[in-house]
Amino acid sequence: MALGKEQMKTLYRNLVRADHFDKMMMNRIMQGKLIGFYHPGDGAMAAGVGASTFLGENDILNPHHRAHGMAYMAGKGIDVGRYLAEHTGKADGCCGGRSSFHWSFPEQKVYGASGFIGWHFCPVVGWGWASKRKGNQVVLMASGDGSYGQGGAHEAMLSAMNWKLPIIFFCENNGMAIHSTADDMHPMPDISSLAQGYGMPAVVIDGQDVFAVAETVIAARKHALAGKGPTFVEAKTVRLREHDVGTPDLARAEPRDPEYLEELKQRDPLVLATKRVLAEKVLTQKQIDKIIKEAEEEVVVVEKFADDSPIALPSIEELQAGVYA
Amino acid sequence: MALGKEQMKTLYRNLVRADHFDKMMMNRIMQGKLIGFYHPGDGAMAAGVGASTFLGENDILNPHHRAHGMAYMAGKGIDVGRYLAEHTGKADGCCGGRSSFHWSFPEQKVYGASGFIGWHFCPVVGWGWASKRKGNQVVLMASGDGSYGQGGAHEAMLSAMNWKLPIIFFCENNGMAIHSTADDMHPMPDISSLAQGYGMPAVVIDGQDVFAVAETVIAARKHALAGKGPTFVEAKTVRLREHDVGTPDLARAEPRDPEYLEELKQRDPLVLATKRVLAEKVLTQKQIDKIIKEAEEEVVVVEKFADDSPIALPSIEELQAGVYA
Amino acid sequence: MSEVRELPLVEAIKEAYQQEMERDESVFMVGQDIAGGIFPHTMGLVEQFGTDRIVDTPLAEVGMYGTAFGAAMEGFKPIVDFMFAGFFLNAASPILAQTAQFRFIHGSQMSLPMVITGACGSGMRLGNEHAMLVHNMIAQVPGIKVCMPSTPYDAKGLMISAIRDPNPVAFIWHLGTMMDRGPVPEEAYEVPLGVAEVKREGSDITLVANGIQYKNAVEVADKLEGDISVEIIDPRSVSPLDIDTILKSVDKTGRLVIVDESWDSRSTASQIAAQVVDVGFDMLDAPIRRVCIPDIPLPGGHMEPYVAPNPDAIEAAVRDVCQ
Amino acid sequence: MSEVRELPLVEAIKEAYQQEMERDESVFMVGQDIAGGIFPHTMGLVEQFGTDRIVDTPLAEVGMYGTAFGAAMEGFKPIVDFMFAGFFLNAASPILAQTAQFRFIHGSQMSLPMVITGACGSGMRLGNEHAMLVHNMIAQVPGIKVCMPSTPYDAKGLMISAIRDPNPVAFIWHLGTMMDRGPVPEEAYEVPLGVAEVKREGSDITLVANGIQYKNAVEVADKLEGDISVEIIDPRSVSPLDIDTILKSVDKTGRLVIVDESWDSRSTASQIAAQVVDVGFDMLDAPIRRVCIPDIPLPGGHMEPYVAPNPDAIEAAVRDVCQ
Ligand SMILES: Cc1ncc(C[n+]2csc(CCOP(=O)(O)OP(=O)(O)O)c2C)c(N)n1
Ligand SMILES: Cc1ncc(C[n+]2csc(CCOP(=O)(O)OP(=O)(O)O)c2C)c(N)n1
Ligand SMILES: [Mg+2]
Ligand SMILES: [Mg+2]
Repeated sequence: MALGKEQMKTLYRNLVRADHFDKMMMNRIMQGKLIGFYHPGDGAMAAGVGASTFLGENDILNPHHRAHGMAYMAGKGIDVGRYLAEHTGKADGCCGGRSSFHWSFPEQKVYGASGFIGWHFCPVVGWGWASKRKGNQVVLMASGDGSYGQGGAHEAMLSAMNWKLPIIFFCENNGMAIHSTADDMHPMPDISSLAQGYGMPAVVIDGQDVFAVAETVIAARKHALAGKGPTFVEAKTVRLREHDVGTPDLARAEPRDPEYLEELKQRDPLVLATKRVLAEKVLTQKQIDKIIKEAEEEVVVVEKFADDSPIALPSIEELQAGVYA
Repeated sequence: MALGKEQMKTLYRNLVRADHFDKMMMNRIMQGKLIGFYHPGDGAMAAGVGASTFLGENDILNPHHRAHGMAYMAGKGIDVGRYLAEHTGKADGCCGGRSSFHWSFPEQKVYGASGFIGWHFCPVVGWGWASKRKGNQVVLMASGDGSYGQGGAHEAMLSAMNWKLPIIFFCENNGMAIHSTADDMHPMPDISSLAQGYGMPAVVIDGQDVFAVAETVIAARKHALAGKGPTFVEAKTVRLREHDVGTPDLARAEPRDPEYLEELKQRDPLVLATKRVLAEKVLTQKQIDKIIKEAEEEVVVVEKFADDSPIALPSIEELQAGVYA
Repeated sequence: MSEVRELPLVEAIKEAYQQEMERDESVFMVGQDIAGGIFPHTMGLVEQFGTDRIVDTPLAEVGMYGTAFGAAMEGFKPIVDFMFAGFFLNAASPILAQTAQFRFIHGSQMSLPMVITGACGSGMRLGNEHAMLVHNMIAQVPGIKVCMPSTPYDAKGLMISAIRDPNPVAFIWHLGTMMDRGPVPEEAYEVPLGVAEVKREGSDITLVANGIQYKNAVEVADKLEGDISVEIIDPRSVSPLDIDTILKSVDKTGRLVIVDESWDSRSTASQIAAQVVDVGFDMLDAPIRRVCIPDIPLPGGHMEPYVAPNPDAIEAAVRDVCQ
Repeated sequence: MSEVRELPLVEAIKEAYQQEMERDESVFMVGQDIAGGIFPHTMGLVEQFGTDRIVDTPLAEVGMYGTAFGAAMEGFKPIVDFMFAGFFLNAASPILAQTAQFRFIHGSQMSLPMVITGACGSGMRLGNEHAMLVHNMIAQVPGIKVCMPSTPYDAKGLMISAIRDPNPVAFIWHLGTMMDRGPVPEEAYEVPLGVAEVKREGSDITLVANGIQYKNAVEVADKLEGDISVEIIDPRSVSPLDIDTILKSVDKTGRLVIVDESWDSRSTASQIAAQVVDVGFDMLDAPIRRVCIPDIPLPGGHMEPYVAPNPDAIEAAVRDVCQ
């Protein structure tokens, strides 16, 4: 199922935007302008953009935590201003400034986040169950290779296959979980081998190729909407930097090999995508320059929105009133 | 690896004993002489006997909960008197009468039980890890098809394969979990398909054939002792009666088909084993009669021990003293 | 008016399920073996509502709970049944760390209408894990309401309130009350969450008790009648806790004993005592006593009856405080 | 005698690990990314002890915890590190339902020598799940001892006691104390579990506090010096709780404020208040106040500092009770 030119343009634009947002977050945390931590997405933004750009309005999205979900949320058209305001502890933050690093856009069915890696393997069953009952929506559930260590992954895949739920298990395999390597922590080369135990269709793709990712997810979505159940999509990607800013970049207890990291950088998704859109004449260099300029401008607008928003300092009584509906 | 005649005799004797113990428990619960509940093992005692009879002294055993572990414990030579006394709330019970339905024989490395199905998927990792460090022991971890719904099963298999732990994942698949059928609750015909996700060797065997089970477990144990890691053994068996005494015998919400149950009875392990030991002249009918008589006598001794033991009524202070070592 | 019929508590719960599922299409149940039924509260429901609304899951509490948790975000009103309530611990993270805090931490934009239920308590002599009362484990965390009925009337009314409430509500019921009979109106009605009830008036001492311990409290009050006048308060909910009703009573009696079938440590009994000695210090004429499970795992077998709170222990505490 | 060197609390913990692992071959650590290290307490240990004793597991808390739980039955003495302590909830069943009760329910034949550890607490402004203090969740269940250090000295001594103890011990440490420096003797020593310490003598009021709140308590006591004489008790362990030391102090002061960085509901603060109003009713001259997190999920961002207990809130409570 080849992508149309308009689709490729949209993907390219979202990839540029996502990349700019990630850089914005990096800049801000270095400047002490983010609350909490940041897990850089440098070089690994294509998978999320490809997976989320063509979701339907009703589809439920659970973004992967890397780059704090930015790749996915850029794809789904989330209000990045409110997103950033949250990370800045501001009153206009999407969670009222309460969470520091969560997101929540329930109207767009990006319900929320948790600091427990793998937490989503629990509600995903209900998201899938509800989506099946409603019939016109799927769930894109993204997470990393590490998250598949969780027992919940098994329980989710089990019910997803039993009930043929419209769920896309989208795994970003960057080979790392903090200092642990997927080689040490998973006995098989692919995380998606797990899908075999349930007879779940699985596919391994190049997560650096935003177009390949989009094609695969569009197909998996069709499969799900046709009542054929879940698909496991494993996108091989990279982690170019440390797990989160400030944590040393180790594999086990050793610093990661700079040469190896240099190699990984050769397959930067933006470089790959630019080559292709130019070669296939989807975009001209001029159009690309414009897209980049627009992304830069969007960052300025977003940062201004967050910076202008007042610090969230509600009273205890106000907070108490928010515990129960 | 064919079994020797002495091995076959031992297996046959243990199967007869296990069967008698199960009947004893059934009789007693009908007479109100057991505390708590009982989950009958009728027609399904071969898998446990076959799996546990040739374990080494150092091997760790986690019995499956059906027949409250009797098949396995008969195989491992546990003190059935103290076992029964526990189920009767007596002071000589293996847990001091505190548990009603647990068992604990730490010196024989049958550490204990829990009412949480699948609980053992947690400590089994440490049992396997310790066994690997020690080098001269394996873990036989038994449980039912239902238990493999638990997320812990995934976490245990993952680490078992990563670390090549000497664990035998022994699954008694009787096709039922209370009223649920394995057909509904597992997407594949075999539970052991799960092992594929980890590249773990798996074998499906006839759990009604005590000899086949023993041969398989002996081989898996060798494999584990050789440092080659875990094996998944799935023994297909049956559940002839209700889940536990007093609970209606349903599949989903419907009574189970009596004709189907009648069919299952045709493959009673004791009938199968008797045919074979006679045909292969491992035992004569006279020897068989003697084995049966001895099992009957053992039941009398065991019951007398439990009945003679005083009711356990320690003071609160005595109990308090037992919380911490 | 004709007499109200009597029902066992477990049938009162079932009637609440039925009436609410008839009233509201978005209500459904999920659990293990609930179509066949383990306790009578779900038996037969699948015939009326089908497997779309009486949903059996594998033996997998995270996935099972997730069916409810995720569906609640999507506008359904799930009731998730843990069978024995202690099994909720297999889903402790999604319940205590995620569900409880989800609404608040995400800016109070969403509500999660769902009921978390399970049976527990002493009586079957199975001890620890099956008997384990879990109301205090859940009540420790804000964001989930927790109630436990003492009578069939309250069971139906609290369950209906729990289903209609826009928040997660844990409805924990005590196995020892399962077959207790009492009057239950046929129509649907609510017993408000977070509101205690003075179930018996008295003037000498305030006795707080719920679940099976409410029965024990009544037994003790009957026995002491004429000697000591006992006011019995059933908290009905343990979170949020209706401390005002308790304080009002203590203001009158000056004495307080709290029965809580739970370990003493960090119990509702301790929580009530702490709040009363803070806000109601001047009302107190005597020490506050707690009748709980001493801090030892609850043994089964023949020990359960005397290790768990029981009428003798309650009577001793009441007499002690009133002497 | 030469002066005792000072160490940050996190290094004091590490020294306890090192000395006990050198002393006893059966001690080992298991966790996630502990070889590389998340907090400094494990950094570098793998070079000394190798991957057989510094064991990294997949992102799988049940399997990770099970490595410790099962190995303890086999005669090892594991230390299992949950990184952020709240993640223990992913293994709540094996910890609270199985481990805690295993010895007792099986006739007290076995012991399970193991340490369960993790860091938590306010300060990083991450809110709820990362900040969540879990000491009260574990202390609710008998069978696991629970301690939390307030000073580097206690951190080392409590950790050594925890490792040597034949029982499961949860050692919960507060992120806000991680880099606090204080004197730590070089040799191995024990600080006994279950024993509180009067860390500052006073006569007007007893103030109980631990973890980062101990620092806040000292700050308040300093400020009130000359006006109100504050006696500070550090419980050090919250289970078993050393109520006698607290009672002895209240007997002298007649007044009690308890600081506990935890939700108020079913907190150690409430538990202490309940025990004091029971056993020590006649000692009390004033209400007992608790300074806790109000029963709302702890927000991160700019709200954390004023929602969590803090010097202002402590001072207000102390003044209120002393007026
Ligand atoms: C339940 C839980 N355990 C451990 C952690 C600590 N932790 C945070 S991120 C992470 C690694 C995640 O790896 P992966 O899923 O592969 O995503 P990546 O960071 O590589 O993109 C870990 C172990 C956590 N947050 N939650
Ligand atoms: C954690 C937990 N969930 C649910 C139950 C209730 N339960 C007891 S036995 C059982 C079925 C077990 O099935 P299986 O493992 O196949 O063993 P079988 O009884 O068929 O031999 C269930 C669901 C339980 N005891 N523990
Ligand atoms: Mg990763
Ligand atoms: Mg079964």
